[in-house]
Amino acid sequence: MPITPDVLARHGLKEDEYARILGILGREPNMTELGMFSVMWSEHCSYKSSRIHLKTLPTQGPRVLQGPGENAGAVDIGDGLAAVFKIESHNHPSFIEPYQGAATGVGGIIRDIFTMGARPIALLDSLRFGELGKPGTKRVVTGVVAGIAGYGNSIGIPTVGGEAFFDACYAGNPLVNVFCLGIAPADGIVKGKAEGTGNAVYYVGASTGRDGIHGATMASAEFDDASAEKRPAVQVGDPFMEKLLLEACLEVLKTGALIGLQDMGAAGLSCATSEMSARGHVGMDVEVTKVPQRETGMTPYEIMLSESQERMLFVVHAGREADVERIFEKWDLHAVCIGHVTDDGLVRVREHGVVVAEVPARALADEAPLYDRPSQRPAWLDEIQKLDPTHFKTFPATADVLTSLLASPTIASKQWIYRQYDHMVRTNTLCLAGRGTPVVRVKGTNRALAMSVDGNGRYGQTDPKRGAMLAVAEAARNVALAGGIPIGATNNLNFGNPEKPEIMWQFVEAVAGIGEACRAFAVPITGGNVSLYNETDGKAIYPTPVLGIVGLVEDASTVIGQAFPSDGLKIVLLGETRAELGATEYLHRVHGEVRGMPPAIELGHERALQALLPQLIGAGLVASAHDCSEGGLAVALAECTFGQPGVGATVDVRGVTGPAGVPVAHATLFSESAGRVLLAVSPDHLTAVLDQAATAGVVAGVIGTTGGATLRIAVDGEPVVVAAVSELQTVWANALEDALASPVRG
Amino acid sequence: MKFAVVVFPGSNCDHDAYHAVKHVLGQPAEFLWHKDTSLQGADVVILPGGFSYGDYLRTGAIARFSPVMQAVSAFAAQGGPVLGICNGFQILCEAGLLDGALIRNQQVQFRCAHVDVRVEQVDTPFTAACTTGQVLHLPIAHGEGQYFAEPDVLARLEANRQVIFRYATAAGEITPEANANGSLNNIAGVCNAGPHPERACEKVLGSDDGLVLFESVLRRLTAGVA
Amino acid sequence: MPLFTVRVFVTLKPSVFDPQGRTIVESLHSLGYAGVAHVRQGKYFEVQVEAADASAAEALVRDVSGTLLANPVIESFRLESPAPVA
Amino acid sequence: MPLFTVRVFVTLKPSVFDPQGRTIVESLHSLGYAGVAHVRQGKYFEVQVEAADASAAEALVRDVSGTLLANPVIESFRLESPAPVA
Ligand SMILES: Nc1ncnc2c1ncn2[C@@H]1O[C@H](COP(=O)(O)OP(=O)(O)O)[C@@H](O)[C@H]1O
Ligand SMILES: [Mg+2]
Repeated sequence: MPITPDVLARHGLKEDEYARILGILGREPNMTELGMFSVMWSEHCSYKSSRIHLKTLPTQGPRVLQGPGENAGAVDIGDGLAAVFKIESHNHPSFIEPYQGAATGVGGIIRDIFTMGARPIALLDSLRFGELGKPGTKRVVTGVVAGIAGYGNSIGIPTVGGEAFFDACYAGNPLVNVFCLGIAPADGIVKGKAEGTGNAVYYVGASTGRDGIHGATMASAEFDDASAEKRPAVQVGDPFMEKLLLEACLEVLKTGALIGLQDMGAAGLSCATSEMSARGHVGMDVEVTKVPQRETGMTPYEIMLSESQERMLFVVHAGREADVERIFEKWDLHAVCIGHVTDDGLVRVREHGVVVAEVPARALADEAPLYDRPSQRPAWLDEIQKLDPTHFKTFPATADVLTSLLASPTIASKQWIYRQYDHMVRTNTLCLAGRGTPVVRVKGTNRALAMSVDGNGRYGQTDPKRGAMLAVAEAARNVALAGGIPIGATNNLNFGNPEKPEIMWQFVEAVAGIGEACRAFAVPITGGNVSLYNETDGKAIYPTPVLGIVGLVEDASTVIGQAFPSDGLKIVLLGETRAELGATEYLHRVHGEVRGMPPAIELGHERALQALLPQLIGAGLVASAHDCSEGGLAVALAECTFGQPGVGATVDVRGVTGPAGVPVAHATLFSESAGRVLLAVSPDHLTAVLDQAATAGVVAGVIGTTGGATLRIAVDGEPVVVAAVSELQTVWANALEDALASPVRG
Repeated sequence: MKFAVVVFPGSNCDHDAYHAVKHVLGQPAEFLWHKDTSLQGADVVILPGGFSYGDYLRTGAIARFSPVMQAVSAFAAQGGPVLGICNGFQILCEAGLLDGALIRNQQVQFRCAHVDVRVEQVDTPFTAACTTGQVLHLPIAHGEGQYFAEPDVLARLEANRQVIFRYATAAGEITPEANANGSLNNIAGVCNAGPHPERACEKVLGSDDGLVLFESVLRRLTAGVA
Repeated sequence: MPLFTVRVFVTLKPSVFDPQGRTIVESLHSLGYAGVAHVRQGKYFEVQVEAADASAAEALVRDVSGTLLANPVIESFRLESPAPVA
Repeated sequence: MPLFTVRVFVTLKPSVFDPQGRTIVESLHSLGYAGVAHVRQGKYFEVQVEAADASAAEALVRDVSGTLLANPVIESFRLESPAPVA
């Protein structure tokens, strides 16, 4: 087939990219080779628009065992163990087919973890959907949640937490980001690397079908009506197969027979052969007819590009093949030798012995063009950063605002979601879903790991750099709330079309923000994922960087939750409240606006908080801890009262003044000033807590006392909220459920 | 007292059951492979929760044909204690070792939560250390946990006092609201069980009410009543 | 030996409540399909077998259905006659 | 208005992988049913609708199947002709 502009366009390759391919090969590629270049040089696999910026992120630290570049990152957690973790998106597939798109997303990130030699022990999901009342959203929400449940529950890895945020900008482009964490021996981290000429290359797991061909290029293109035609790219997840694969892989790794292994995810066999070869500076010679196939008549092109799920590639020490085959046979799985490692740096593909493709591995894996795409600050930014009295419409009674915020899907209880997830399997979950920052214990040690995924797209939209910094700060703060010291981060960068200078600017700003915050907190980035082209009909989502941070809890027995556990405790507010109503949930829900500047971030204060919290909690001085995020102080206080059973509170806070005309109570209670935490402290420990906060340089004040069945909030002595905890709790507990009650698909 | 935990392809609570028996209870425990044909001298057999064969087709449908199930049936026929947890319960029903079947939850969705179950019978190996009417706080995690049996079978189970657990309120009342999944007569376990006691053996995990099941069988067997 | 396709339908017995069917009816009503009175959900299998002839194929699939595809406690099944695979 | 029953079969499109079918075949093989070559699992619905006549019933169920019973991204469906409910 001649390579016409039309063929190139269908492969998502630009003219100059094709010229580069011609230069590398010194000849015209055949179709199989062109297909391999097209998937490997797609944005999804090559990071061609993002790579030069990602290089600026801090990736070093004393605990880092594996930074970016492998299937997942790893940090040392003591006791000879490593935490292996990463986040991955499956946004586009989840819009096309919510259940399978989300399910296969879960399958993919789990494979990234166990290919590193780690046993996966926890999942978190970070979700963004359109407004619940709008047509179509319910289908996506119910499908995505069921898909995550369907895969995670079946494979037996608990989904211990996550977040869900609703905004119109995600209506045509939901975000499904899944984080997975596993535990490996610190000296047993395995790499996706091929080495040693003559060593065997094994294909293991599910057989190959025509599904998902061009999935990687799909993830790198905007949606439009024509994308409907790409629909056959939907893949069906097989969690049972992956469970067997997981057990078999971990068993094989113990034998020492493996040199390296890699998941065949995006770009399938093309990706696994070229990346493993490139990392080890070797080549591979593989025979496609040996690849187990579940459809007849597949061409080498299809076999090399298929994205069938639940498959991996192994490089096995010559002479140790029997160990691999024996274990895979025990688990009733395929393990087929399809070729061997060579020393010429080429990925050579044969069909019945005849070479059908021959490409330098590094050309595919490392030599994609890198773009320093033009970036330009959007002209509209000045306008939306403005917030003045005219943007505030009416001012309902403060108590009514609180009720309305508690019913906002973004703030309301996520029980409808997490009760569909098995969040307890593996018996490690110390802080059950809904009770605070997710924490899993590390069996065989006294330690535990706290994890959080966070990001607020409205902050990103109004100031991408600050939004990104706030995402880092919130995730780090959340792990600190469980007594964890932040030790490593991963990130998922969800943005629009990078070929538009305004989007590129947002991206560059956000990466700079993540870098600055991570450096300030000394939290290294050990990996991540970039999802671009999140646009529908030319309209981009808000810039949504999602940060996943892991915190190390030294003593698992000290972990606390967010709800007030009993009466008579002092409520301490750490951090300062300023009148910061820009980009808040309040501004959107009550006044219908997404504008203004997001809350300011003080890196020094955040860092001090991240050190202070684990110190106080580890010493047993604190009974509960919760941060103020979406909805501000009033929402955070209300959430603290929603224990089992609920415990009320009486609080009086000093008012702050906002834009002219905005009631002081609104400015004070619904501001989303960052760096604030609510603690419940027994009177016996109060002095110690206040002293340690002062030493740490963290502003702390007693704002009230727990107890009773009522939440009473006064501002400057003036009561503004007096409500039965049970009534507020009912509103908060039922909002999401009511909106989603009847499933849309049987 | 030797416990055996059977591993079927897709079992995912096998390690949890093993951990509860071995590390919390401090008893010898071993895994049995689904292709094993002998129980290797086990005194108690646990069929763990999870998704054997992905729960494709029906929960427990394929696992019940595993070679090890013949040995389990023979062991049960001689009065050997077999605890089927969640998927294990489903496997025992599919195998005909227990009456009835578990069908899709009334809510259709998967449910993971702590629920309360009332102990109905204490003269079984797994509830001997309980008191009648005692309420246990145990996790459930299932999509197909709704117990079904034909009316005559149900009547016989009730008459023979084979219903050992029912979903209840915290105060022990049997109400429709307390029924976690729509099970007939709120049944949570017939002589063998539905929730996940192995996940409720340590206070740090939210409840240690499940321990009593394992202690019961220990007590029963060490007293030689098995 | 020739190949036959046999279609198998597995349905819940009438005495067994079908939560999926009920949920579908409720969703349809909320979508405005008032005319839908009742839905029962079952399973459908296309089974391809090698057998000497159609009646052997049917016997084999009947056996397989009774053994594995349906659980007689809650389900019943029905076969269509075997169709030779071209 | 009269009641009709319409049977609907939903199957995965041929290009879509069916892990359930594969698992069933493999387990049948290990049970000794070597003659079973292939299984595809689908869904089966019995839908009862009120409609003026059989063709209206069919149109309604076709609509419902496309909207809710089948997921057009990965599945296709087929109806049997409506049968009046006695
Ligand atoms: N998509 C989700 N999946 C699982 N758990 C979730 C999800 N969304 C929220 N949760 C859980 O619900 C609780 C509240 O979440 P959120 O409102 O984001 O709280 P916060 O911002 O205070 O962390 C947490 O325990 C969280 O883990
Ligand atoms: Mg949050």
